[in-house]
Amino acid sequence: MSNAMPSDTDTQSAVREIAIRDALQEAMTEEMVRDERVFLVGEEVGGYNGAYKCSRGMLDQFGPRRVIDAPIAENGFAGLGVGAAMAGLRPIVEFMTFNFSLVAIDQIINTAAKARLMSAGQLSCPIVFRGAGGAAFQLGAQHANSFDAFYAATPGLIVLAPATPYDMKGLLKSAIRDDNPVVFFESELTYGKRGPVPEGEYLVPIGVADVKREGSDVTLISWSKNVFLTLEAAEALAERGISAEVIDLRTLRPLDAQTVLNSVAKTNRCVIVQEQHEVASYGAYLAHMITSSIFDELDAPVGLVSTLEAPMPYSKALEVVLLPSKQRIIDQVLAVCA
Amino acid sequence: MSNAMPSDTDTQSAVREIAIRDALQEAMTEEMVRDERVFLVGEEVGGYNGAYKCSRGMLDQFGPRRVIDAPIAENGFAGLGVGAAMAGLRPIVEFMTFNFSLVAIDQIINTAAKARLMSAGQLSCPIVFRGAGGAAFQLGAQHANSFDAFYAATPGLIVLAPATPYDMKGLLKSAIRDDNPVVFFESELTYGKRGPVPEGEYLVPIGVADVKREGSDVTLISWSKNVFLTLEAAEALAERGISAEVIDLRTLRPLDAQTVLNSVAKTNRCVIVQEQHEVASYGAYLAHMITSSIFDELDAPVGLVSTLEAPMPYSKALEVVLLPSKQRIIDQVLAVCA
Amino acid sequence: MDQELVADLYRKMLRIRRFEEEAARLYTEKKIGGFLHLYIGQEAVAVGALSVLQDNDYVMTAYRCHGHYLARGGCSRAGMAELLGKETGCAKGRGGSMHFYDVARRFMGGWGIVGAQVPVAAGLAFAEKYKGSDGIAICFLGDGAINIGSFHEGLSLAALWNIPVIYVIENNYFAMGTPLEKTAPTEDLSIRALAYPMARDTVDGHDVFAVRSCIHAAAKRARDQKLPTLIEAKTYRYRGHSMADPAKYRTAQDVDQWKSRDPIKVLGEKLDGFGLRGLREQIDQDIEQEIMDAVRFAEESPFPAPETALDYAYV
Amino acid sequence: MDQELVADLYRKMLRIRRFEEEAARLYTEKKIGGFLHLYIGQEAVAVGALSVLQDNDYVMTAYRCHGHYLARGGCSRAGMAELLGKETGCAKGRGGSMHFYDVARRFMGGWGIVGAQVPVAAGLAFAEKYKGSDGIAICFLGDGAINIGSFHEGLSLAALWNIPVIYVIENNYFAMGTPLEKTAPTEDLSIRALAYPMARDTVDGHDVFAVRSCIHAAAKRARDQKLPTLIEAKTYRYRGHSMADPAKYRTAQDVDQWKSRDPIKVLGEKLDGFGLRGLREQIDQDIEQEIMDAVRFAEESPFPAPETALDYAYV
Ligand SMILES: Cc1ncc(C[n+]2csc(CCOP(=O)(O)OP(=O)(O)O)c2C)c(N)n1
Ligand SMILES: Cc1ncc(C[n+]2csc(CCOP(=O)(O)OP(=O)(O)O)c2C)c(N)n1
Ligand SMILES: [Mg+2]
Ligand SMILES: [Mg+2]
Repeated sequence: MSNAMPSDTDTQSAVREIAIRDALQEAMTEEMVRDERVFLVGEEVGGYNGAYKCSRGMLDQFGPRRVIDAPIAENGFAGLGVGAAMAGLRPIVEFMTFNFSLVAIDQIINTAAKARLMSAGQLSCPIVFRGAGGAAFQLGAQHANSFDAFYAATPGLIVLAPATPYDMKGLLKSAIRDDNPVVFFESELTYGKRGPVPEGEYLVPIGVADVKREGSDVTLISWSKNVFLTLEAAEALAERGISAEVIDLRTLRPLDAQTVLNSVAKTNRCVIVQEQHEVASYGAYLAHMITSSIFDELDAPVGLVSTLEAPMPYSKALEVVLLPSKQRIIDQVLAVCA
Repeated sequence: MSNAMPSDTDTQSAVREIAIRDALQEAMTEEMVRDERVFLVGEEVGGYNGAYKCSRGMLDQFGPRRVIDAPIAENGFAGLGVGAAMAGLRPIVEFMTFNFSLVAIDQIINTAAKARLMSAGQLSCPIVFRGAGGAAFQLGAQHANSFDAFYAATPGLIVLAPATPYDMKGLLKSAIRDDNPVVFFESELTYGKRGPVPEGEYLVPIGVADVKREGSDVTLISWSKNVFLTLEAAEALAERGISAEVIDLRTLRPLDAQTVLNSVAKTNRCVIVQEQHEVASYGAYLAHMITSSIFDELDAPVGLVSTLEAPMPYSKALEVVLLPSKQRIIDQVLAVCA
Repeated sequence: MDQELVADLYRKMLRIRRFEEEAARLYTEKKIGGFLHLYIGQEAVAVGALSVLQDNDYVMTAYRCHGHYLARGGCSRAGMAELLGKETGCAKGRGGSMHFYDVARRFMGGWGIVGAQVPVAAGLAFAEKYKGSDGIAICFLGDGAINIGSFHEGLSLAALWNIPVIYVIENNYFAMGTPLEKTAPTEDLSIRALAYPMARDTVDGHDVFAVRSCIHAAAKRARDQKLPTLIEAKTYRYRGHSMADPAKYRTAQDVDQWKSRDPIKVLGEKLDGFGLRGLREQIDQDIEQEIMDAVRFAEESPFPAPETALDYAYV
Repeated sequence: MDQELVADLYRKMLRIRRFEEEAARLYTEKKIGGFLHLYIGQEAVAVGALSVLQDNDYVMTAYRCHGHYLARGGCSRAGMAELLGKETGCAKGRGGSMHFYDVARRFMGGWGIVGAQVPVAAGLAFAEKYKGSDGIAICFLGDGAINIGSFHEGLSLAALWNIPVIYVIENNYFAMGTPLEKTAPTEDLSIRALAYPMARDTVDGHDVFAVRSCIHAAAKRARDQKLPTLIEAKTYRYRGHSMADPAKYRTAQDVDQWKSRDPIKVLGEKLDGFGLRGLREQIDQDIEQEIMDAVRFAEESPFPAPETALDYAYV
């Protein structure tokens, strides 16, 4: 499957380019039209059309019963969403960014994720928690957290981290229809990113990674906005004669191990690119999964490009040092291919 | 250094056996006698002598100014502790268990861990967050969380997870004296566990792992209460003629990579035992760290014994299936040594 | 006073009491694992409150949940089996003492993180309003829960969005070993409602009839006006916080004072006073039989199969 | 009225105003990254409040923090350099606009998670009481912060433990694009204090003298009786939530109504009325010079060296 136009279950015709914020808006709007039980709650989602304009026009279309501006009370409205889901609705809870999910994380991890098991299936919790994760430019330490690993480490949750407008829309629709609680990561820096999204309805399946670029020398794996950085690095590597395959995980939990292992078994080398500190990260787990599954197929240990180990400083002169960069990916690939 | 009697910086003479709860009580009491700025706050720490009796007699000795019974408001009293630390005190904040730290985690991760960097060193946050982590017998899903990885993944924090009474006392004293925020994991199931603790004062240094058992065929690595399980497994392996070295990490952050790598470079095989789900776990990170550091020294991929991937069911018939067990450690070692 | 009603309330309260006395016994016999928090002494609150609600109303509480489960009509066999971690339990042994469920009866648990159920219960009620039903939600919490953030956020949203939910603080004067005066600066816990503001009430939780009228009024406010209420029910737990707690922080006298007007005793005497001693003895006997049957059922039931350990994590 | 005091307050408020106007300009020139939240319009609150406090009192606020930093005496050069992410900044470029610090002056930041500073500030005050000093803490927060759990927990502990802290809700009628009526069911935000209960007050935040007396009373209560106070200061931000917000959710008229009694304008006119136009012009000129010098200083300062990127993560 190529970067240009993935095609999981789409059955549409025309293709146009839209921004991620609009892809998300379409996903939510279509699902709300389709299913009366779906509603959206979060800060600024209504009158302001979303802090990042991901719900433009939705208050006008659906009214304040289904598009609900919440006060700043993340534990409260996340918990309320969980209760509403248990009572048969299908809430979409927007965190302005996932930095603020930390004050609601108990409701996600201890209530939503565990309700089904604790009740032996009597309770169902079909809820989507969505919002931007990771750093944007110079927002400082408290607004630059990546909690991918926290949620991906939690049994009971589905965790999605798509990159492209196409995947954002298709996966968000799948998330809304899923009967499990879903954590859905977006990125402040890519809401304006445009890409092909067909007019008609389609879904992208949960749990399926996507090969965004084919290659034969090394497998690069990433998710969320760093897929774009990784693709850029792959282009630069091509100029040096290194053919990189790029896998976009799209789903962190459940991991599509097969797609990953097939690729690494072919290339025998792997570099993972993540915007997370290395310790107890998702990428380190992925590296271990690969290594322990196909140890003998690896020509070199799996490489990891991560955020460096400090809270994020504000100054741009420092922020760029901590975050993964094209150069660091290239260096890591060269090391792995040496 | 042997399991029986570690001796980091101890200068004492007599040795006696005491329980972990008393080792912790001694550590806190000694430090409070030594330094007027140290105080203890948490639920039940005073009048009740601690939910697990780790602060027995301390209210009597120090009075309600320094041993403070808190209402159930973890975000509140953790945040209050952080502020007090910034203002020059040295709080010990007890979470009845770390399950309940989840409602306070924002204060730990976004305030305590980041204060120093965000203020370029103007703010200091010498605070210890301590309490029991992990599952006890049949407490159900919400009371069986292991958040080791969440805190170990957070730059700005020191994370300690000792096992023995000796290490508990020595490390807690070091933690209280440290100028960084420290997360200190204990275990409900081992508060009554007894072991040698000298009469005199000693410290165990932060950031130093301990070889609790020497061996030559395989390195077993663990921390917290699972060190005991791992030692049991090592004994059983000895009967089968497999000589296992057991490393007790004691500190998760900063990791003592050297001790780990020296051992694995010697044994060429490694199994990590953790009470955590595998995805995005500390153990998987450790496996990756080892693999990427000494890939060529490994005769087999690093093995991992983890909690299985579901919220913890209550029934003992199921709980034992999910948790690491002696048998699973043995099986994993046999696989790695095959 | 309606004699049938008295008999019914007596029966319901006694059923909880006897269920838990047997549970306590099984716990000391080590047949029950984990924590066991008994509701003994507080029965009039759950029974009174739930006796005036509808089938389409939701009920949610904290970890001290056996009483609410039974008062809502939950099966004693399934409850006892749950305590023993059996496949026949009301959560197939996955939940345990703190996490009873009977979702068919809209008994939504049984939750372990203090205060966390407060916004969740608001969500249950929110959903009923959203669907246009006349269902409401009732949420029980301890006096220990009034200082935690989720309590505030839940009440704040309930007031702001006119959510038909009733919050009942079961003030039993202790949060584990901590007496109320250490955690609440006033005697009147319902003043927490003034902050939003929200309707409030205070009731003697040992008086099952007072509880009924108090909840009835709140339910009417919720159902008709879609407005929340915060209620403080003053009550007492006769046992320790959990079976592990010897409760040395209070005297036998303290406990006896509350026991002297024990709601089950009071209603039993009322029945006798009506000249219905025969009926009362019949009830006693029926309950005894039901609970003993529940114990037998639980003991004889199988444990969940090991290979099902990961079941129910996902759909 | 003390003419010197008027001149001093005028100077302090103008200093904030001009600092931020220049910051806004630098932001549009893309010299400042991240978010930039301006305090313009609210100056009388920080200046009035901090003008009656002692050197050993702690000050803490949220991300809209330039005003409080400057009102506490923070250096304008270091502030401007911080905005530009320079090594000479008040947090050496590590904090940014939302995270100013001047710990030597007990200005403790500058925090980004709404409400999280509430318990932390209680801790600062707690520490002073613990040490036996007469220091107190003042903590500013937005109207948007009154629904979050940490607000409740912080106030609850402050009331319970008699902590000498003053909480000032700067009610500027908006939390980002959300008008107050959508998030608070009443006009009087200080009723949140009734829940604990805690002393409370309401003040016109555009009246710097009213702010002074209100805070003076609260500080006395804190210092002498070790009691907390919750204050609502009604004020207004003239600009958008941050530089990214066009503020289309209100009319120019709404803003003009508040601007018509702008506290800086009012005090300037008062000075002129005293016949002190010369003094006022001198102040204007001094401030202009200071701020322009700060801009120059910031622009000319070096960025932190890349190899220091991990510094200050640990001791
Ligand atoms: C957030 C949180 N903190 C701490 C605990 C541990 N804990 C369990 S019960 C309890 C006391 C609760 O008292 P109360 O709310 O009065 O209820 P009661 O036990 O009296 O029914 C505590 C502190 C918890 N479960 N959740
Ligand atoms: C817990 C949390 N949720 C959401 C945000 C995002 N956010 C930043 S400022 C803000 C509005 C705050 O409004 P208010 O408290 O009135 O302060 P003001 O901006 O008016 O000074 C929001 C929602 C945040 N920083 N923290
Ligand atoms: Mg209680
Ligand atoms: Mg505001």
